[in-house]
Amino acid sequence: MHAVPVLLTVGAPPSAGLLLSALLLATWPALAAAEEGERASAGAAPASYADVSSPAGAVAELAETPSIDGVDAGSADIAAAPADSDRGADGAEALVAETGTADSADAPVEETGASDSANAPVAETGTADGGDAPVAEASAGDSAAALATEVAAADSADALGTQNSETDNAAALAEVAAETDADAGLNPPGAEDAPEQPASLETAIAGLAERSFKVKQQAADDIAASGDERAADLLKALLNGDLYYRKDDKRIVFAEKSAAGLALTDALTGESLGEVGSRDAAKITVNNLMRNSLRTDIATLTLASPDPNVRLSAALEMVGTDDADTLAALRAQRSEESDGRVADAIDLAVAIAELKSEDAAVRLAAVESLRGSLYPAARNALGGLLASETDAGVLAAAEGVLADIESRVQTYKIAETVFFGLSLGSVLVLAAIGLAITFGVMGVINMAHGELIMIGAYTTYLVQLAMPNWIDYSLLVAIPAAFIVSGLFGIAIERTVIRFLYGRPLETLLATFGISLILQQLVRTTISAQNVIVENPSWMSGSLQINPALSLTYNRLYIVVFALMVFVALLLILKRTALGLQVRAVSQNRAMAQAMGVRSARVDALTFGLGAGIAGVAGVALSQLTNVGPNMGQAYIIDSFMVVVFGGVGNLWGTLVGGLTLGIANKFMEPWTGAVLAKILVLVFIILFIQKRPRGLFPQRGRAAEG
Amino acid sequence: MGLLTSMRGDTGGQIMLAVLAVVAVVVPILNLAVPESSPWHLSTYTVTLLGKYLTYALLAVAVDLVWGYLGILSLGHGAFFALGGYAMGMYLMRQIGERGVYGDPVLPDFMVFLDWQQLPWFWHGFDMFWFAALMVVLVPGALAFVFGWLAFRSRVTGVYLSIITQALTYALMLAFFRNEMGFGGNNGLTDFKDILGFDLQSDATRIALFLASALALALGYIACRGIVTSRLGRVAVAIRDAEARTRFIGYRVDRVKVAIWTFSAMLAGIAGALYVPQVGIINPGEFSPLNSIELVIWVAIGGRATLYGAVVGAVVVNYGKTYFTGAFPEAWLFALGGLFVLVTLFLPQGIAGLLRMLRRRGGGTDGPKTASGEASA
Amino acid sequence: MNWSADQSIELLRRDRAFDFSSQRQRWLAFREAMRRDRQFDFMISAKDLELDVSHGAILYIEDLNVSFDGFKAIDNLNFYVDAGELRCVIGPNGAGKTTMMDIITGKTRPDSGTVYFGQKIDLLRLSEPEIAEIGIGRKFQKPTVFEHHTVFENLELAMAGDKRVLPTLFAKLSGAQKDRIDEVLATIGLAEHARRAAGALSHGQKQWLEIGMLLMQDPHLLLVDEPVAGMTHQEMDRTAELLLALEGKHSVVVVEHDMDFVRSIAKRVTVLHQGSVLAEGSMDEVQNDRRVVEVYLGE
Amino acid sequence: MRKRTLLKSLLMGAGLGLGLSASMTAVAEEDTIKVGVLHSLSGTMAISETTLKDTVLMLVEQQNEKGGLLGKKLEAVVVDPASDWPLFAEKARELLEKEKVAAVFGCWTSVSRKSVLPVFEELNGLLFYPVQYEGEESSKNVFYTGAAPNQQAIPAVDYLKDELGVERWVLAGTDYVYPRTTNKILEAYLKQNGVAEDDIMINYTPFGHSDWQSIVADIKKFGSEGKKTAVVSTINGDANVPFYKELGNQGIAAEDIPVVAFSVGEEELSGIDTKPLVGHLAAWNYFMSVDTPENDTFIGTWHDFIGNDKRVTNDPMEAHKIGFDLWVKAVEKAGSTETDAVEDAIVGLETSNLTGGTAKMLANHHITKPVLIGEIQEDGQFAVVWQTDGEVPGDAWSDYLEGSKDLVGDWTDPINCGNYNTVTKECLGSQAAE
Repeated sequence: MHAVPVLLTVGAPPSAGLLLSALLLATWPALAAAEEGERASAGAAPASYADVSSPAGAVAELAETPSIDGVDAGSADIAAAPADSDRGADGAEALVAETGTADSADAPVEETGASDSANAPVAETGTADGGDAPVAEASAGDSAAALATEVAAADSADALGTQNSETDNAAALAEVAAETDADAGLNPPGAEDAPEQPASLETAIAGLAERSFKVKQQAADDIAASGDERAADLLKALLNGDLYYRKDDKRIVFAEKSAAGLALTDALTGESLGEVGSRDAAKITVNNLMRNSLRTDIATLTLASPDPNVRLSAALEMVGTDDADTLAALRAQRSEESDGRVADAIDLAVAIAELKSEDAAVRLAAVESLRGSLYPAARNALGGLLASETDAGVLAAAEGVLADIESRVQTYKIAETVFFGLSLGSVLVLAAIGLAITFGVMGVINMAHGELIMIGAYTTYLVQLAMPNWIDYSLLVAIPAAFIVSGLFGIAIERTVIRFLYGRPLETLLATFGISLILQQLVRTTISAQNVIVENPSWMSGSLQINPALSLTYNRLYIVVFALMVFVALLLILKRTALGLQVRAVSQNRAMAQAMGVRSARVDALTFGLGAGIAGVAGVALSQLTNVGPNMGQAYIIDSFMVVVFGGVGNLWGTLVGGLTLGIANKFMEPWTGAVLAKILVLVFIILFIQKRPRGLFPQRGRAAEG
Repeated sequence: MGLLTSMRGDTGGQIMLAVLAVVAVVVPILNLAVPESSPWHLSTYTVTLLGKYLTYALLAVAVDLVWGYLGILSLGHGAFFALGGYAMGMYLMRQIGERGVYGDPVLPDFMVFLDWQQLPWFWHGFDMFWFAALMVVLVPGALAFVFGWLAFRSRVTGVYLSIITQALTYALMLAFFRNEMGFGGNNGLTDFKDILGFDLQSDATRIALFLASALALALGYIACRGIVTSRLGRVAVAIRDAEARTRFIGYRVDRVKVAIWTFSAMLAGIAGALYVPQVGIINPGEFSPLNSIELVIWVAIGGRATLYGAVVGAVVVNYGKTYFTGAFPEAWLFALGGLFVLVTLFLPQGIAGLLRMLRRRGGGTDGPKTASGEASA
Repeated sequence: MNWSADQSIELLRRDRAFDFSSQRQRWLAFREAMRRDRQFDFMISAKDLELDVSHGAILYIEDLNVSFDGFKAIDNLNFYVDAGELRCVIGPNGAGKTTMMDIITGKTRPDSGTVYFGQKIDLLRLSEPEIAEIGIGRKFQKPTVFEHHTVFENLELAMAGDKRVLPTLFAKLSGAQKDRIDEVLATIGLAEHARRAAGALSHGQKQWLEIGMLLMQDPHLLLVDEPVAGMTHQEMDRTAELLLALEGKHSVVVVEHDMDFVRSIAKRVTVLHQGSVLAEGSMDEVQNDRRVVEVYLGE
Repeated sequence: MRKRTLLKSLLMGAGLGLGLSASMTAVAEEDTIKVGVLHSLSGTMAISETTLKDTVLMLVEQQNEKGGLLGKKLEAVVVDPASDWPLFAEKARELLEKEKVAAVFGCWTSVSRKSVLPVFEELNGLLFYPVQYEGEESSKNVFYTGAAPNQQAIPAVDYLKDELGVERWVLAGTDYVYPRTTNKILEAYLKQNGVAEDDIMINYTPFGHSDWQSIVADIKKFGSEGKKTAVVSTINGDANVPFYKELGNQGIAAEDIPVVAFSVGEEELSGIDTKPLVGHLAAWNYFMSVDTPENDTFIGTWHDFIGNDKRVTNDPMEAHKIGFDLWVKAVEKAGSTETDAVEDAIVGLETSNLTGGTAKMLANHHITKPVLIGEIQEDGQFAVVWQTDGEVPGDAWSDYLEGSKDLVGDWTDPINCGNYNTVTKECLGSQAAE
């Protein structure tokens, strides 16, 4: 961070405009060319544009990495606390840009240096120390700045010709080492030049209405830098896309959807500006780069937030920082931190920083405090340490801790794989269980099963259309709805076609195959050939973070549970209810059942309806995982048959166990074999398994099964 | 044994062969002799189309042999068809030689841009037609033999058998989709130039291929007919109707099954080999389980357990497909799906059954033996 | 598999089997061997094992045990049949009659015990077709004939002879074989139905057809399961004659519920109960046996 | 007489085949110019291709309102190859031989194109192929109005590398030729730019792959090792929804690991709940959100034609528009629809594309296109965050592949060859034979 105060003191005001043009330079090579024209400093530039396909690419390539390393090492020499690479780099580049004004000869090169990711640091400083930069830092940073210029210049020179290779960096380092002190003394004046003052919120915010993301980002950073208490809310609004600007006067506003279109309130004053048509105000779009820096900005602004989750994310954002002030802030927060997870995160951040300490004892302590931490950052930091560490004791400790972490991570990995297997398995079970009724119990080779699933999924879609503002509850409605709709389709199919085909399973195969074609085309023509959107309710998205190494996604979690619920329900229906009894009777001996006065026609219809309904319910679940489209049924029909047959036709337990087994087997093979081969192996396995157990896992017993 | 004697008492078959002969004579004339201008001219498009139908017909016969007479519902016969096709495709690929886009004398194009250095072992020999021709029957045959030997010895029957045949073709499909396999992945094998030195695009070659298909169908038909009329054929039907009983009177059921199953697979392979040069591409899609199901449906529509029915079914369904996809591109699936449903509901014996009914009207007594709809499921 | 001496003997024995023409055996044998290799067939053909009944008995069942998940269907059963004998087996349902037949014909494998056909042949080592080949024929409780074949074809298929794949493919009916079939047709009284599909026959006719198929197999031992179920009295009498006619040339085991019928044919009767022999002897002895009466009338 | 009924009915059956001959020979009426539409309306590809069919119908209608072409009305002939590759070849033959169409607009997947290619070359027809593809092809009879790899993949990677500072790369794709080739090109390109072997992770999945748990977990791990990571996705249509859903659920935000997709456009997004996707990228040559008058009118007419202003437009649609315009211009220039005349006329012609530039038909039958990088927004649209300066000419043969770096396609004299080796100065392959 030491480079940056200087950037404020020296750089900011004069260089603002230039920075801006430098930024544009990166994105719009056209502009770049123009600017070159103005400056008669074609020196390096043409070459650089010449040799790479995308000009912007070339520009950015030029001064990037080496200068980073340069400053890093350099500031390490000078400064009390070392500068972490990206901060250092930013500082350096910003400065480069600044000095660019002084020395026009290498202007293009330096601008390119500035161009690629310059301005985050501006924000950093602003927030980190609201402008009271101690002079010591200034001079120190200043020298860092100066040498950065050297480095940038030196390197960009190399960069033109060759790729940035180790040797370049080495050269850079050497230079840095040589010239540091000299430069440190040479140009102090920069420090006094500009009175430092963060851009005020009002001025900063205007930039948001611009079209260029670079400008917007600059504006956002200025906002963060302003140290204004409204900043955090503004930035959050920006991040969430609630921030609009009025097209006529480019006034920045909060907007909410309203009857007329949008209800606006001024972003700064908070005064209501009434409603306007949705055309009159435009959302301020943000891109990845902005989101990144926004998140960091917000984090620094919200480290002290009352909400522990906010604090946690803030702390995690800061993991890996070396910035003394940030660390200080963290330590301060740590002392009054109540929430355990946040405390851990903070400790992690602090420890990782301390790994770089000169004092071996401190490093050792840090290593120990990382023991058992599952955060990837911890592993990476330790890994890094192993490479650089000189002190034997620390080295040993680090290795030990790392090994310990690795082993724990491994166990969680296995747990994860099992979960993946289970969830895949339960999807198979869901898809197959309806078939276990229509095919297993009734002996109907129901090729339309997949389409019944599809109908269930489309029902979900329609339900969501019907209740757009209640997405979270839509599934609760969709499940019974899908059951009924698919069930009715099933009954219709049974009454119109299948009932004429009992005892002739192959005819049922042909007929239902025909039906499946019809249903598909029906959906294509009535709804659309395209996939349709089925939204995930909020409670289905995201994942349950058990620890940094193991998290289970909610939708999968729910689906595993759901599959089991469906299974149990079905089991109860078949074992406990009168219908179930009749179903089993009919399936075992139709004639006898009829003789006993079972109205087999009705039972058949209901049974098939039940199977179809379950398929529909499965459709609801699948709509949460995958696309809903006319072809979705095809994707599951074959797997479903595999599961049912593997488990043993006519045996629900078989379907359950079969499905889960195949799922888990598949997932354990995948890492070794890859997805495709895994599936193939599973199929081969089924084929061979059927050789051993010609009637599946749980064969049907008794004479009925013979023949 | 005199195969032709087997045609006795098979009116449907005789007529089918007669029609086939007529077509085989008329088509070349209409295509080659009749001038373009004449309304009677038969476009090469149609010839190729008919050629394709004939190979499908042969495939259908192969399926009917195992399903209609042996009671094995194979949902994976497409696999044997495709394997035969690939064997032929590999030969045609090798024939391209330097005319590939990269001009590599040995490697097919797809290997060049996946920059493979030399030919995988299983591609060797396919530059020779006789070898390819041998593989066309051996590869499907061998696969069928191993699969059958396993499955039938351990007495896998009914839907279980059907589903694992499906698993077989499904697994093969996924495998052939993988580019590492060295069969061109999803694109499969295409852009063929010529066969045995004759340009594939020329009308003469197409006619020749068409005639070859017709001949293959005729021979295949007669051979199958020979089997089903032999005592072995009667044993097969016996197995279909009462497997255990057949075993108790001393027949090695598993071996009878393996033998006929393997033969059927070889027929399918030949059909595939004739199919590829006519449509000009073979790719893993041919392995898709849905294809295999569809071809069972041809047989069902034609009339199970009547070989000529299988032929008729294959031609009718595919003609229907060609016609509908052109005539009502939006709605043809309704038509096709509807056809399947209606046939199963109202023509359980398929078209052949319909014909028999007509004959009965005419006072016929002896219908050919047919399966009850029940396969050993 | 390791080639022990007697296995090679088996091979040699096997050769004899395939000479129908009775000349140039070796050459035929050699060709057969080749052909078998082509068919990847390493099974020992049981067809040529010699049936040795020198000790009088044709079927030895000793210490036989079978249980289906817990339930003991056959409990330490000992049962012997003499060559040429006609034996009736009776017993209440679940006594294990059918199970016993299943074991003899290789359909079910016992948990323990031995089943020998003559002195030499261990039936437990053979498959159903092999058992059929060595001359054990079976008629099922529920008449199973090939419904889509004509009566004639049913008999043709059952006819003894080489039943491997290729021979079957190229098989032709010789005059002698035709005569044999006609003969059997006459015996079972279905001559005028020869061309009808078996499916179209009446229940009783099917029973006969099945017996006819047994005869065509020309087995040493016939296992007849409930031959007269669903027959009229006349039909029953004819069946009785039929079976009696077989006595002497063949050994016959009849399982039947119908006591009158049993009395009409039986010399020796065995009563099975709960999977083991309850009583054995002439009809009268058995009928007066107290335990038998208990079993049938008691509780 | 019994025989006769049987004979009749059987002839009926077999005669169906012959029956074709009559219908085949029906000649097109003279007063219209037929335009073939060869897009799957059923089967797996219908999802993407039906839209293109409608697009062509719209273009034809527009042209007829303008008074047709050469004084004749245009007539669109639609057939359904049903996502069945051999059927594509058959239908192509039908269009060219039976329907005698002047040009065909169609195909989506590479395999369908490969399947019809020999037919078009044999019957000397015209095919306009509107989808981005793997390159490595230049046929006399095909015009590639979609992007070649150098018009999509490479600029996108440059953007990630330079603008987002990405250092580690996951190349994830469906296992077929387009992803394979694209990834090979990218791998070569990245290595040239000094990316280490183990900073590149390549992963292939089958079509319609729906269970992404493990793979996404791997990507997460791969990305958590300190360096900025991005996923370059050539995952094919259907598999994308579950992929993105899994990304979202496993908490991989665009800021952490951005995914840049080459096969995900507005059409695909219209089937996805885009909230979790915001910030992920796609590289195309056209976005519906592009703000130009041409685009506005195009979208307008599209909505009027389809009668639903929810329907989106996408890149292949623009490609068809460009292709169609160029064809029309070429026919007018040549004064006939005769294939060779059109082929000669069309090379070098220019028409304005929908993003404010111009598309020029090059000698290798590819066109010039701008490359746009867009970020997915909540409304299922893309916000352009980067674009090339001017158009990039399509390169049939990649410079990064061993086999083809010396090849060029040039259908103008004197070369007149789809795969001309600039080193050996000879024309390779089939064209050489002719």
